Amino acid sequence: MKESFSQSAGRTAVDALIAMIHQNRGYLSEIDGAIGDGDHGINMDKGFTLAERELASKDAGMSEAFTILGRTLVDEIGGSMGPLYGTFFKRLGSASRPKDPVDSETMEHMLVSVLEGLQAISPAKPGDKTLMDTLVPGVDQFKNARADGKCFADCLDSMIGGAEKGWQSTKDMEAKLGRASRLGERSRGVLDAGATSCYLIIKTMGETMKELLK
Amino acid sequence: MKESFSQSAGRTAVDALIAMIHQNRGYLSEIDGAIGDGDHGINMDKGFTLAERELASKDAGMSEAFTILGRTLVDEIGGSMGPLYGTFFKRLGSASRPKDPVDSETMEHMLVSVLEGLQAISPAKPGDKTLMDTLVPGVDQFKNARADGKCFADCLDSMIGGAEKGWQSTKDMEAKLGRASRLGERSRGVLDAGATSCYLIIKTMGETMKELLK
Amino acid sequence: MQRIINNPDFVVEEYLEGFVKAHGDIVVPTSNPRVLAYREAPVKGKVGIVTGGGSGHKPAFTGYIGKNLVDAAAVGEIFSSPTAKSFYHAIKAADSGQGVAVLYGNYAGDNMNVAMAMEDAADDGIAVRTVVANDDVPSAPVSQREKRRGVAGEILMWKAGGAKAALGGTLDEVIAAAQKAIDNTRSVGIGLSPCTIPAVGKPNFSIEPGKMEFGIGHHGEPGISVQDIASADRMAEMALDTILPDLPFAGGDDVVVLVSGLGATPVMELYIFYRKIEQLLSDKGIRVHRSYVGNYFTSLDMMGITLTLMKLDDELRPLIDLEVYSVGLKQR
Amino acid sequence: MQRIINNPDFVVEEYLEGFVKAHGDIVVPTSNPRVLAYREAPVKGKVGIVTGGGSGHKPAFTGYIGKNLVDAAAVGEIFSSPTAKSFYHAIKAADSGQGVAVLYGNYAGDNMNVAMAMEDAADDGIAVRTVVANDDVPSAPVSQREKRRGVAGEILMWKAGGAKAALGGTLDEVIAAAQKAIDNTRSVGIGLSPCTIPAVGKPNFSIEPGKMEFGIGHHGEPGISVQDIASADRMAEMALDTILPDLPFAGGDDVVVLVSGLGATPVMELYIFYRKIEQLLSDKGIRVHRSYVGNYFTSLDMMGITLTLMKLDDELRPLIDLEVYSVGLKQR
Ligand SMILES: Nc1ncnc2c1ncn2[C@@H]1O[C@H](COP(=O)(O)OP(=O)(O)O)[C@@H](O)[C@H]1O
Ligand SMILES: Nc1ncnc2c1ncn2[C@@H]1O[C@H](COP(=O)(O)OP(=O)(O)O)[C@@H](O)[C@H]1O
Ligand SMILES: [Mg+2]
Ligand SMILES: [Mg+2]
Ligand SMILES: [Mg+2]
Ligand SMILES: [Mg+2]
Repeated sequence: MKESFSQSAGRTAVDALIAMIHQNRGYLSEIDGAIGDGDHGINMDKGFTLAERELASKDAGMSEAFTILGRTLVDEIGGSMGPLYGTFFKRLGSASRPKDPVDSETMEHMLVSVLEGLQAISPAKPGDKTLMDTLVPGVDQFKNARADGKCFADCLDSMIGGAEKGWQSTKDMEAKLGRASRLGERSRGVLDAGATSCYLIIKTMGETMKELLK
Repeated sequence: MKESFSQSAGRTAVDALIAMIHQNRGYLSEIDGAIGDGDHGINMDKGFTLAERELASKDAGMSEAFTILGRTLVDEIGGSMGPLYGTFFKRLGSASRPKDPVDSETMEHMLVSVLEGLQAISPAKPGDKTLMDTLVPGVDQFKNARADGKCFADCLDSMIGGAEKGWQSTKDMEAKLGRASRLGERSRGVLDAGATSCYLIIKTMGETMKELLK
Repeated sequence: MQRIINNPDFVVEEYLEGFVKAHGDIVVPTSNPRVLAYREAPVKGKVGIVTGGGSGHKPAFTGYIGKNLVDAAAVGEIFSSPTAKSFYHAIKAADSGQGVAVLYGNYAGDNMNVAMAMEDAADDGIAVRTVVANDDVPSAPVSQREKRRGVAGEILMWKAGGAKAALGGTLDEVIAAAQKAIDNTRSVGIGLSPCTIPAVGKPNFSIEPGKMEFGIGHHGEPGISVQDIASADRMAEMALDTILPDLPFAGGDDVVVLVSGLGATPVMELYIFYRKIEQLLSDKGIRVHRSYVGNYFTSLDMMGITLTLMKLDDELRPLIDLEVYSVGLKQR
Repeated sequence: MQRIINNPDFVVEEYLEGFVKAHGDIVVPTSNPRVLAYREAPVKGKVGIVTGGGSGHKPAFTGYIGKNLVDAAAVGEIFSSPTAKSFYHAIKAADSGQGVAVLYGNYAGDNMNVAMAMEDAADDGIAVRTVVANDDVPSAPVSQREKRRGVAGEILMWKAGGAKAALGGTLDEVIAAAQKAIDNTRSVGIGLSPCTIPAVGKPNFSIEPGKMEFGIGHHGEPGISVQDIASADRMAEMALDTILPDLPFAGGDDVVVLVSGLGATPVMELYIFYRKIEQLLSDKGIRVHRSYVGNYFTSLDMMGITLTLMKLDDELRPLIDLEVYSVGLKQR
């Protein structure tokens, strides 16, 4: 397995994310419908589609593509998802910008930057039943795997595994922030929409990158 | 059978009318509910109750009582019923005022005056499915009986009979005026509320007067 | 029934008490609890303007009492004409000796009660003349225009009459201005869901979900048709197709447009509807001099919309443009 | 779903187009279709006043653009915060060089987007300060007042800040006036039936018929309790019992009262509610300096009501009394 991929190759991760969001528009809205207002997939698809159009005319590498995606989400979605996922992708872009090729040290830098960016604007933490329940363990497992000396591809696997566990753990949580918190106890027993989209994003990103390391 | 009664005795007709309206509040509203807005009994009871209070403090004979009842209905109910029944009773009062005792010639004068008063303010005629479907045949049958030389009590019977037939005939009519006309064809098969209250008024008045002629 | 009321039999009394307390800068009570007057009425030297009608149509009718508008209003039970006595007391409250113009809507009860009130006013030596609003196109063919109901066009009639009076018009001039205004006004309503009268407790008619009633009256009087609910743009086309040929309005005309919600329709949707109206009028070369969009003449909690157009000429235009200050309409 | 719309995904765009066409005497579009501005903005020598929020709350937010009130407003999707870009463009539209006060409601999305917009404005050298409305008592205990949501009290915050700016206040003075206004304001909402977002097609939460949700937020955020629907008088008592001790308001105080319907509640009922509010305040020796009763801050077609009280002092009183002219609020 290789230990890095080029910015140019890494662009495919962004394209894969956009495709994944298109495919999951209905699924994400359905999940949001149980304890939210049923539009999470619609909101994400709207923003990612606009970003797709922006990117179509550009020959952008991974970092630039992440930055354009992030800025589009900030500029176009509004609500909470615009700033949250907008910052998510802008940070992926800015933390990786000077690096070509991209290795696991850079990836860790990217993930930590995302976490810091989100923690700076949202008080959400694990246990609140939000996308942070997916993101925090995902980032932690990547860092742990790297500290254990694992290869880039294995670190990505650990990241996906941590994210999946965190995502599934939202099922029995009571929502503490956002619309679902209106339901109190009744928000248990259903997965969180933002945690779901975050898992799909981390999974898609991780698996695409693993392909590039083969 | 006597051929007249005193103004003082005739007052009981007014009291009987008020009692009858109280008793039929629910029934009249129910009828109005089928093709109207379900408040005819409420409207009538409200006005007659206010008149009852006015009359309680007065030692009024029949004509004065009819006049007070009519003025109260005009002053307090509004809508269409205020002017219509207000005029009805004001006319009964003004057409009989100078007469004591009250005989069948006076009664005919009273009924014709009521008809003229209503026809002056409402375009409703028999066949429109309103109180006129009860009133017009009731007045006609009283006049016919009197022209045939019948006694006062028998004229009252004819009046009641004509009114009953007219009332029942509203069942298969299509409403042409008022709220029920919104239903067009669908207003058939149900009696009209105003025609019903008019029948009960004519019946109660007629039967009370017949008692006074015994 | 999800209402904010106390005893359903006293909704009108209590609403009037609250209204007077909330708007004492414009409206005052009178000796008749069913008559409210403009704080400055009767205005010396000015023809008095009176209106009245059933409750449930807020802001109509008490919401249009105010400067250069209505001087006194008679208030009826929900969807019922006020009593003759109330109209008479409103006439007295508005009268400063120049005569009184009673401008009201064409309904059986109102016609009867105003007629009776005028008799009593005549006994007092007050000169009273009337104009009866009949702007609702679907209620009768144009050949029987006198049978049509009065709906939101009444507001423009009050505006014209009120302005004429404020500018010093005589009783005859005020009546002529109000008559010209309503003669040049056409309206149509579209109902989407019925309303519920508190004392009755259930809707007083029905519209199936997924359907709309085109040409509905504002007590639920039957419309021209019940059909599948259309898009806002299609509703706008249908509304103009009904109104434009009826006057007729034509390219080159100057108009006032009034779009009113019927009570429960979100105001956002009134603007979506108005967007298409403005576009269609523009396509036809009809110029919108002034637009009013909001809840101007409602029916309790009915969902739906009404469209009113008035054709302007050089006499009516300044009357529409004159400032007014009332609870339901403020214009500088 | 009985709505007057075209494509549910375009309700906000189309409503804005219709709104601008209907009210061109007050409001103008900008280069950003999600930002509307006051016709006279930016007003030379005056601190700019900006607000913004999700659609569906008409007249808020665009309805408060106008003279001595808001200079520019950022518009979001229904019940969603506007984008950072929209807030930024609103700031630029309002800025005449004296700085800009962004006065908005306390919601997670709005907080994040305003913060991002301020960064961009700072890059342009525009001085921007904010006040976050948090008048909704039921959303958090008084010890955590900074967590409370902003509801109809925002209007009084705009009134105070807008007046201070119009009277020549500096940015710091405008912020201080708006902050004092909201710090002295308390609100509570009572929900009777849910609202429906067009793109979603069904109610976004539920209230059982016969029940009321006391303390509800204006996107349907949970209240303190769900209970059997009470009389209007009892609702008024409960609302004041929640609000009065929280500031606290006391005998001898001078207050502004604002009663708003939530959209579908007939306006008549707002007056029935206000009647009792005025009576209870009078009983407690609290004087109502000014009252606003109507649909001032709605939630699509929700049935229900909100009560807002603001305690006045000698600084706030003239700010409330200054004239304003906007679509949703006109005062002379
Ligand atoms: N303050 C917050 N911090 C982090 N995530 C949040 C916050 N509020 C809401 N979320 C996330 O947003 C998701 C809902 O997103 P979406 O449906 O697009 O927005 P909305 O709630 O405005 O309809 C929730 O599932 C949750 O994960
Ligand atoms: N123009 C009219 N002339 C005569 N009678 C009428 C007229 N309009 C309505 N009515 C009568 O009124 C009755 C309904 O009365 P009521 O329920 O008290 O008033 P509303 O229709 O205002 O609810 C109808 O049954 C009909 O007989
Ligand atoms: Mg959602
Ligand atoms: Mg949403
Ligand atoms: Mg009835
Ligand atoms: Mg009735």
